[in-house]
Amino acid sequence: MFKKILVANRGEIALRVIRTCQEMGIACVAVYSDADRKALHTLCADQAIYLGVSEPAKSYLDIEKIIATAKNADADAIHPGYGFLSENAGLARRCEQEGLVFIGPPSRVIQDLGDKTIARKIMRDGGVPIIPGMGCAESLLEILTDEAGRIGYPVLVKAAAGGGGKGMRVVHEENELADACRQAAGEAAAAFGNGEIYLEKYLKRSRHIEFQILADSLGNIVHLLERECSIQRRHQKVIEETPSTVVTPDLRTAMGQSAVDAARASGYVNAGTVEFLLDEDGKYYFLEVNTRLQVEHPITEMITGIDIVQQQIRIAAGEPLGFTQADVKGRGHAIECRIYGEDPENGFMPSPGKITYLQEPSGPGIRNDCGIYSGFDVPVEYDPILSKLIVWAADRNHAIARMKNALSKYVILGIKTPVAFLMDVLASEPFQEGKTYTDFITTHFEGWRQKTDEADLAVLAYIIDEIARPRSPQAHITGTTGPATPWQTIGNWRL
Amino acid sequence: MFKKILVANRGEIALRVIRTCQEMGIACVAVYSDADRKALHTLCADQAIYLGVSEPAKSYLDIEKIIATAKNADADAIHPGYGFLSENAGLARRCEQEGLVFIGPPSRVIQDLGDKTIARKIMRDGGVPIIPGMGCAESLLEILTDEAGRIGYPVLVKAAAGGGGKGMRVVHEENELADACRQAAGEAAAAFGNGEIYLEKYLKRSRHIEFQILADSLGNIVHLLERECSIQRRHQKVIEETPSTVVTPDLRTAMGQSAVDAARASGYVNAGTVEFLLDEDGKYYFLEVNTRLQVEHPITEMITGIDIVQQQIRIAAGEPLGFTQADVKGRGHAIECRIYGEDPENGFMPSPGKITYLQEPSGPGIRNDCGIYSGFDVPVEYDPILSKLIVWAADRNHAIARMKNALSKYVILGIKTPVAFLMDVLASEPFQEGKTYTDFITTHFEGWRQKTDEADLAVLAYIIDEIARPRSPQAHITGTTGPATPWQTIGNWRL
Amino acid sequence: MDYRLRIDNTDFPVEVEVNEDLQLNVMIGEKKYIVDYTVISDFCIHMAVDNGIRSGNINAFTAYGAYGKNVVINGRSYMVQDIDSLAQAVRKGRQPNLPNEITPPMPAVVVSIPVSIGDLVNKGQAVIVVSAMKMETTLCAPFDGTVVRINAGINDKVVPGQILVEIEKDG
Amino acid sequence: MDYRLRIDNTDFPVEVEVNEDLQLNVMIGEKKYIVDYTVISDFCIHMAVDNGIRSGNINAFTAYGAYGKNVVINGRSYMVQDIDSLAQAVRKGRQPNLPNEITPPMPAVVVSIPVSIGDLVNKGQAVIVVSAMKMETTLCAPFDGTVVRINAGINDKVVPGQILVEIEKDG
Repeated sequence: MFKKILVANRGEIALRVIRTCQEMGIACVAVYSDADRKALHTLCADQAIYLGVSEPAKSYLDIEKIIATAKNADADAIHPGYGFLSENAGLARRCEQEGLVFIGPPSRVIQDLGDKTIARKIMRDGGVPIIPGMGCAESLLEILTDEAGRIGYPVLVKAAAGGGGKGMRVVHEENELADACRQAAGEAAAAFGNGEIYLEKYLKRSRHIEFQILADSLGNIVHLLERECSIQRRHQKVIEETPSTVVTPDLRTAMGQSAVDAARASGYVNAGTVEFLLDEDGKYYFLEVNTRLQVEHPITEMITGIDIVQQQIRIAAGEPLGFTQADVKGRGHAIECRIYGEDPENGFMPSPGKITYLQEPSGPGIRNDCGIYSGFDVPVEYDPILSKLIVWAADRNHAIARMKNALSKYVILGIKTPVAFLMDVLASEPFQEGKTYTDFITTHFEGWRQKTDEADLAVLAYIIDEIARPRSPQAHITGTTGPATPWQTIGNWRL
Repeated sequence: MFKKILVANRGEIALRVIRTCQEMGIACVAVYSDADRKALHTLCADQAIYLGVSEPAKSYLDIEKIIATAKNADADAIHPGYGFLSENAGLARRCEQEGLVFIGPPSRVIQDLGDKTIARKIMRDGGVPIIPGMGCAESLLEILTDEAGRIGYPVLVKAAAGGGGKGMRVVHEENELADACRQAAGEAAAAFGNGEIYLEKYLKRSRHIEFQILADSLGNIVHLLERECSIQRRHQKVIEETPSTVVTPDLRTAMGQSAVDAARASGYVNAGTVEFLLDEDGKYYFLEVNTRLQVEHPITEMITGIDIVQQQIRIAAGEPLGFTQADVKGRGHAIECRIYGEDPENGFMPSPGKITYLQEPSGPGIRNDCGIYSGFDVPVEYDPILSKLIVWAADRNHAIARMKNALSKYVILGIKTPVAFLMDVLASEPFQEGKTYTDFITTHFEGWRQKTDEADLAVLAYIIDEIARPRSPQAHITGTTGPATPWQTIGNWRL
Repeated sequence: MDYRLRIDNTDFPVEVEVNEDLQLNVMIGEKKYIVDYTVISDFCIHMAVDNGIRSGNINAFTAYGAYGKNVVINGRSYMVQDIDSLAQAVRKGRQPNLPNEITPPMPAVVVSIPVSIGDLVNKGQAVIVVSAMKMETTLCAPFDGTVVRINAGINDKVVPGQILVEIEKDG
Repeated sequence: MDYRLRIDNTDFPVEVEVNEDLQLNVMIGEKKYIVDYTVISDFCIHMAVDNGIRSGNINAFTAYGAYGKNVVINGRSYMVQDIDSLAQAVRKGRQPNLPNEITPPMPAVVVSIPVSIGDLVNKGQAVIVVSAMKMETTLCAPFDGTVVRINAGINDKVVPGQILVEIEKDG
């Protein structure tokens, strides 16, 4: 087993990986940028090494810096988390060259599956159902128009190198096609340095169902059941749950087998996620493979009892899976709500800044994977995810009730969060009935505003706060956080 | 189902019950004494009603006040938690008379099982193995001496009305018997208002193994597997775990059946715990039935996925158990550490006082049932339990590693706690090997002192704190807690 | 004691007095509340609120922020402003984010500035792109005009209220 | 800068200086540490400690208490005392819990007082019983003597350092 792992990430996911390393008795090295000098992952790792300025390209995305830091720190392996370099075949390749273990699939697999059109070909050849559409990227509008006609409108323009909803456009009629292709290609070029696009059939009222897979280096592959991630905003997941309300045991077996087939067809090793779209007729189609730990992996951990990060590390160390498909059993129901720093009343606009006060919910069946604390300044440079609130309960209704209660106890002062929005989604009839399609938020919660029936209580609290406290707003703004840095402080002391 | 439940308790267990009520959509009423005006249960319930002065007899132990408060608040039912009135047949009887539902067994069952000698008779008649010993209480020394001779030394002098280790003495030789009986009777009279004693065989190197049972009012009874609670100080449990390292599947089936037999023999309804001693030969003996929710119930919840408080409420409302013995399956391993306010370097002496700062551990598989917060003043009048740290993991080794890591992240400033002691117990060879007998602490940890190998770090922290902070100790002592009460504050403002 | 408070766009006239039991009697508009409270910490106030129907226990969390007092109750977050001090702030010219000015909607980093000083721009034309938490936002010209000043450079951190590009109206 | 600190019964002579990289050079006895630190909150300090073998990241939690500064690191709790200010406190007579005085070992409530003023008591005889968190502790006469004062009543809350019963030594 590894002696030391470098965690090439930040925030809640870096902490998640650090925790498992510490429990396994493996030393862990955090890396940090200027913006993250006081970040929790910097504080909680066994060792923290400075990478560079806050700009991602000069710190968390700088492959050579990460490699050099790992070698200097005598790390055996690198865990990339999600985002940043986690799906970068270049980092995996450099690790392979430098004798470091990349905790993820081989670089070739990342590269193949990172190109959507190559991935579609691998899956088709492996017998995995794919969405009707083109086999390779195309730039000629004439050919794209022909293909769109053949596929049938509505079609989806997608970036071959895509991800995170960028370079994606729905086209309902032929006369919209040219513009959509141009915009998508431009966006893709800007986001991924690759403007290649292709067309797929657009599936209306579909659900996003994904299967967690684990594959060891000896060829053993299992899936850890499904996750339904249909509740999305800007093509990013907001609420995930498992099991899905619509996946029957038979469908679970079939989709699970397809997920395992997908892993086998691509030569997959380590943890990954096979994403499918499920249409209203119960037909499912391969969407993509995420070749990394998924943000929503905790809900699978909650129902299966399997620590996915620990499995990733064991697999990367060459150990065989210690269990078979028959050993994987789901128990109860788990839901995750992503707590972003954003304003749901204002187009989910980012809301970075200082967390004046934080109080996390707790109790039976509640897990909060959290990367912030009272006094932490949420940087403007990185992903807006603050924490992931996860609940487990014996059944879906109890899980929903538990999540609503937990959200109502979550206190984050200083920046905007979607806590109240999430409470309303969970309480809504379509959610409670399991009518969770990918257009859920636009259909049911477009232009959402927070209810005002308890605003009087906020007025009372304002007044009591005025009456009960000394009238020095400054004292409140600084809160419990000492603004001192070692330099300032030592400076003063030397005078 | 009930509309409103009064929780006749305080601290972490009141919060535990309140959480489940809130998740079930049942309103909950907290009661509080003077010392608990700012206690978490007072703050977090839907409604909080003042009971009286801090002295337990005039607040939490005052049956008529509790009954009157429940009726005034329009509560349907009373949950007694553990301790206080939870095993008081009088409260259960008064509830029955007043048309309130007591969430626990019928008063007659509490009364029968509360008398150790009657309980022994019920169990013997019900085919449950009991420890060799006397069938009824006795006060004549002559008869006690004869009985001790018949049982064979060492014998245990026990209070008939006993509990919590009070009125209990181990006697190794006949000449110690008279003194031990006198002391035990005196202690029992003082503690329970009943000085009756009897003798049992004393089992050396035994383990404390208990089975959680659930019995509905329709006669369905299941057990929820065992808990091993051998690590004790002053006959009070400190660490509990499930499964036990020595309970084989066959033994589990046999003991579980005995537990169900015990419940049936006593006419049990609701949740309860059947305690056994297990000797080195694998023979087990009935010890007692705890006719209430047990402090350590969370470890059973962690491995079975069953919310015991929710089951208590459902059973009390007359619902049938929704599952059978075959549905009860344990998964993984759970450990609980009780965090008392006490000083393990000084005979586990109580340590009440102000919590200057609290930071709770969190992460996958970690649950902290906690009754304190930064700034809370732990009262001198009540039980020293501050919180229960519970971990779950796939196997015992991982659970131990997780617990050690969680303990090392637990920060409680202001009062003494056994966190460092617990870390050492978990790291010890006898614990890791599962050699957990009821004499564990006296055998391996008598006169424990905290290791000093990291004391230099404390010195460094002291110095940095001096250098980096303004030199006003007062600011540190008050911490983040506003000392204002509404009366003081309004008073000032009126001037 | 009187207050005039605002949450979102709703105004709340408030009258407060202390009653004989040392509780607060609060009138919010026409509604009357009787409130017992306890200060729990720097950020938490416990209130027992009686408004005829007993509504019981409330934990309120409060902190001052840039635009008012942030109050969180039962998972909902409110920005409560004192209308009187707001008015004062406006008189002092502190009101941020006037509609016709090019200022970021959140703290952000400047990604690109596709215009130069002296450029003629049309209403709706992109003049500066900022990024926060990996989301890019394009700020556009509010009217036809000429770029007269650019107050930020690429990679600068900018905040709401800061005017990034100044445009002189045509005509 | 020099300190003389005490933890438990061990003394730690300390010398501190700031090096050219603005880190602290700390000598504790013969051992040398180089420390970078960051103040995280009122109660938390982050230290990167280098003592030759890189020992890395430490989060230390500190708060003043009645008997010194409480420091928690890696689950262990230390009471760190400044010997110089301790000595001062003793001169001012603030040192609590002298062996020959009858004072509770923890904050407690008085349960019973089985002696009266004027009683002759023997060394080891129970003179007052206190209770904390449901555990009773009996305080006994430290020597043979006469009870001359009783400073507490039943149900009184008492704290360490408070003399509950005064006994005049025989002879």
